[in-house]
Amino acid sequence: MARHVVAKVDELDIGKSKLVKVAGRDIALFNVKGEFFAIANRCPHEGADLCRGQVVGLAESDEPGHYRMTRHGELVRCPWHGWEFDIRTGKSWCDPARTRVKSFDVSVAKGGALAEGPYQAEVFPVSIDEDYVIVEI
Amino acid sequence: MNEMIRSLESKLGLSTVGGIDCDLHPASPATKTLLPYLDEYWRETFVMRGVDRLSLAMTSSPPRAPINVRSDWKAESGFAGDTLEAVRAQALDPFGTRLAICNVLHGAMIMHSDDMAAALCGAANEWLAREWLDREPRLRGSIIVSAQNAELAVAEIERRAADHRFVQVLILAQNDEPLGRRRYWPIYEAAARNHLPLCIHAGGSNRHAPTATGWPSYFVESYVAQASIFESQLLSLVAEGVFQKVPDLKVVFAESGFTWLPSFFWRADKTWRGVRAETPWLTEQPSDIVKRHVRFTLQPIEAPPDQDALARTLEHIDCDDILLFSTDYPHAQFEGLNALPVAFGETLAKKILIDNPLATYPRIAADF
Amino acid sequence: MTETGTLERPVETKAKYNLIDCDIHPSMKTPAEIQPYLSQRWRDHLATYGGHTRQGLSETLSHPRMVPEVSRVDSWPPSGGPPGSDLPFLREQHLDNLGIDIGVLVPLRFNASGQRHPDFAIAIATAINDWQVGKFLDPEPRLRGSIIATQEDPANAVAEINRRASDKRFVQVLLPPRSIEPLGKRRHWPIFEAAVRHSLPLSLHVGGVGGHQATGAGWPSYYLEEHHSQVQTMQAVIASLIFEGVFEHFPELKISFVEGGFSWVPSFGWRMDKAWQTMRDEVPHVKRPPSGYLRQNVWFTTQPMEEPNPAKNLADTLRWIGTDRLMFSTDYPHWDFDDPRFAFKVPLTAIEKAAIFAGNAVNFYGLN
Amino acid sequence: MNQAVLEKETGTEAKLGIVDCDIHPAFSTPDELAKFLPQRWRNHLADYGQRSANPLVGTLPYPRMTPGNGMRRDAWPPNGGPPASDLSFLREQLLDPLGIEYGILQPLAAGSSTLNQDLGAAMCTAVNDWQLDKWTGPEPRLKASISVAQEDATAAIAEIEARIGNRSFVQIAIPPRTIEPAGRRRYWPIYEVAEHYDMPIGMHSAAFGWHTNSGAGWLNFYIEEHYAFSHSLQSVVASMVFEGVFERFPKLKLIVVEGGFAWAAPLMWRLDRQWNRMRSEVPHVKRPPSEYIRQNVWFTTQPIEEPENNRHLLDTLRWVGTDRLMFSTDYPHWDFDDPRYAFKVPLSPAEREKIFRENAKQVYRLP
Repeated sequence: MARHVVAKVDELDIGKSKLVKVAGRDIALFNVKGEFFAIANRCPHEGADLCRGQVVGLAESDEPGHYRMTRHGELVRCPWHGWEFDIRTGKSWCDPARTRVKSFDVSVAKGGALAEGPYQAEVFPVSIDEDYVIVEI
Repeated sequence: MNEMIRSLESKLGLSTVGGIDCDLHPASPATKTLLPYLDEYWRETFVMRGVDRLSLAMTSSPPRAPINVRSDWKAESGFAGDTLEAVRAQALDPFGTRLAICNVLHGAMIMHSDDMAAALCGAANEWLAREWLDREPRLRGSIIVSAQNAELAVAEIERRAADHRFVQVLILAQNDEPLGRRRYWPIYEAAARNHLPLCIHAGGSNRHAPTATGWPSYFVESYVAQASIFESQLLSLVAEGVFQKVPDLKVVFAESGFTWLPSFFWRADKTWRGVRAETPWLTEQPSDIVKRHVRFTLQPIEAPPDQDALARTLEHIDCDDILLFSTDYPHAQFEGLNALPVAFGETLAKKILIDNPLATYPRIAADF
Repeated sequence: MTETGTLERPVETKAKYNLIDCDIHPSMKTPAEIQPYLSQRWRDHLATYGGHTRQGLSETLSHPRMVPEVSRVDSWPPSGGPPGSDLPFLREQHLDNLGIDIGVLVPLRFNASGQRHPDFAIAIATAINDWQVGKFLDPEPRLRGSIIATQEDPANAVAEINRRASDKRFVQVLLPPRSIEPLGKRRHWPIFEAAVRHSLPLSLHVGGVGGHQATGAGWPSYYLEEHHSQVQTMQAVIASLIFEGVFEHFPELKISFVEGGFSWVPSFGWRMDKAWQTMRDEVPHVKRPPSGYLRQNVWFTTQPMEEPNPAKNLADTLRWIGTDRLMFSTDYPHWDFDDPRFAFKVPLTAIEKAAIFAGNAVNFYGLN
Repeated sequence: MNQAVLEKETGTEAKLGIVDCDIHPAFSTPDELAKFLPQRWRNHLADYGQRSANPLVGTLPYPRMTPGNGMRRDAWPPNGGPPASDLSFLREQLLDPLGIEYGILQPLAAGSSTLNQDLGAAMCTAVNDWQLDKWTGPEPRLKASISVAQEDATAAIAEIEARIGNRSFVQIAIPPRTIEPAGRRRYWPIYEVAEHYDMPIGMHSAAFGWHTNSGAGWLNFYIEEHYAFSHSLQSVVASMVFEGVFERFPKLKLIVVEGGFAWAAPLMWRLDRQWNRMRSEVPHVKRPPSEYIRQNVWFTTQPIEEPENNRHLLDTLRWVGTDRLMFSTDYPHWDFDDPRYAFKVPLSPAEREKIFRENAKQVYRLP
């Protein structure tokens, strides 16, 4: 298990996503209300890039004809067939047990702190004063 | 050689003795026959208007078409099943039927006037009770209603519900609008409240074309199209959330065929994954909802003579609870007494003949 | 299921074509792109009156989809304009990326057959055909065109077919399944006659506005249902072609059904066969069991791929239909797109793959 | 009030020798048509019935208020059979007492709205043979209509060609509730033949058809259906004008039967007004719609409108034009108009002559 610096915090706005390549894997990185999450980029259905999907809330209902939108910005709809995945867990909404993408631990750290640990900053130089997103693989 | 054996096998049905026949058709009564069961307003105006002389046979099921009257069951009149004696001799006795549900396919259900439709439905139900159910203890009835006016349909259900020989509510497959829509929900609530499944039978109003591409020329084509209407109704009931709103509702599709179910499941489940946010009350895939709430009468079995395809189809459906035995008497769906092909196997056959009907019809189970 | 567990890749073959996509939807950067292909009179008409079809909304589909332009979210060209409107991006994202040797264009915009103004319909059909040549077929040799013909005006449809037939880049005649009358009716036969004369197959892509409700059960509420209704519409069209005797009269006619699925085909064939056996005296011109014509005259494209659970059940369906009847399609850039590498979740033999992904289309279109 | 008018009109009518543009002949028994049909279709009818795009097999979707599908109660022949099935009684009750010189048969049992087109064409042929055999042969005052299955223009034209030499036929009957609006080009081959032979197209209100009579959808009661007959006929007129039928076939004659006529004036105003605004959409329509209507379209009078104030009808007569109107009784239906009493307003002798006789004689080319 290694920790990879994948992005600067300020390059990914709330509600946005980004494709990052880490250790040969394609990973979709999301900023959900200031919190960062990483899931495998490839939809298990037909292989579309989840990082290009629409970030949406969860449509729920107590009974037919009643609509409620909850968990604002916490799901991603596959850009092709619209399957919804929980950005926090990688599980699909319709079939969470069997249809899911791998979810990775994500943390945020100051550039200064990064110099001390076993981080791999593959992509760019790290500056001490800025915040970075770190994915564990 | 294998082909020969298969073909021979296909002619040999499993025993149906002791079964519950969930789709049997006494011939629809002539309008004049219903006069004694109508109130004074309708009785007088029907005679004044000559309605009592009108045939209310539906274009969706011409009563003399070969599919609707099996040749060896046809009476002098050109119809079949028009006397209790005929039904006993041709349907109840030979199949060893323990109980049979009478589905009267009457034009009452599609008359334009809400009130006339309701009056005729009420009369036909009363006629069924007096002329058939009173005389033959093996018979059970369906309460026919016209779906177009839910208020009147509910009134008829409530009026008839005290008679426990009526075991379900019957409407036709093609109506003004898809049956999941909310205008129809009071009917479903009334049915569930009274422990009556809702039977949706092939046929309909033909107020609009039976296909999305216009009017077919031929009856055979229209008959084929009925299955397509059933598919649309099935998805409508599911998508509109009828089973969330009325969780106790059981629906029985009658004379719908069932071999189309696997492809229905596959497509509906797949599409649901992509568009379920449109109907967020659907929290499980359509096939699961169907398997829990909807039942299908056995006939017609639309499969090749080769029993393997039928067996594979049953495996694709993957639900032993879903079929209810039916002869669809006097419709021409099979030869001889071969209503239950060998592909079903003895275990499933028993479920289809007895267990599934009992699980579907609380009123039958109560006095079985 | 893991993220890549069931994905597989097509095997390499040595055929001339390895991958033919039978369903690509080209579009316009802006609606004004049509203008150079219209005369001033029709430009003015379009600007003033717009499209005028047999449905409620004039410029929008009756059931809004779940994504803009019905399209994959990742298919919007970086240069602007809607998906499918930018040839370089279509090449890059689709043709090059997937290694498509031949892609057949299926233009849907402006809906010539659905236009109620008969002369405007003709003008639009001609314009769309010219536009395909100008924008796509001239610059990109991998693409093929579809002849848009005014189905409701058979005489002009035939004239347009005659005009285009010499341009071999047009590989089929495109008709909408939802029409005023079922396709098999004799008023459409001149179109079939022209297609056979020019050795052009017909193709029916889901859609059209014939003025009829989207299902025989009525207008559905939700896109989930409307999407499913394409199956029933295709069934109605096939039943019409068979029962009106089209294939009996035009045994060489080839028709593909695009984007309507295929898992329903076996059970639909069984249903037609059964009904035909009982009622063939109504249609004496239909000489063979309906499923025989399915095997001889009809092809299906694969998208949206049927996805049973378990996936292996699809193997039965493929066997029942015949893998020689299926032609791969992506539906690019629409949301329910199929990727050739991952669409089939059941194993196919190398021969089956070669047939479905290219060989059948080569035969169907006569691409040799 | 009405009584005074009645007295004044009585007596003058009988001598006029009127033309009744709408008489409905009936079969004495349901199988009377069978002997004019080939065996194949007799068998077919026995098994499948005559299926149309309607709910009931052979029965009107909207039951009428009197038996026999809305008959005058006094029209049942003493010798049995339904109203207008017995020629001698039809003479006795209709032709003789009302002084009808010519009566135009409008058979309603034709195959025009039959889903099975081959059956429909066979039924049209049979009905045409039956009209000659049962009616126009024995009774020369009666004139026949060529029933055609209009949805199959080829078959329709073949039937017209087969009948055209027989002057017992004076019009081509097409019902208004066609698959597409009547003006659409699929029907033009029929109109071309009709114009060529100077045979009017008679469009009679229809209880069967491919669409509702009302654009509002399926109605609940017969009172609504009866009213909506006029709507389907208005649609026919508008469609034939705007599709350019009368521009393309300037000598074509269209007779609108059993829809009344008071609506014709406001319809013309509306059509003219909208044509003025939107003629760019229909440049093939060269003249104001009302001009085509005044040139190519005639209206039969029954069921005549009866304003609260009788004299208001005079305005309507002026607006529509008494040269466009042709009297009809609709015998033996319940909403029958009696020529002596139908018009509650005074007509000049010239107007009377035109409406009750001359217009029809010219349109139908009666001797």
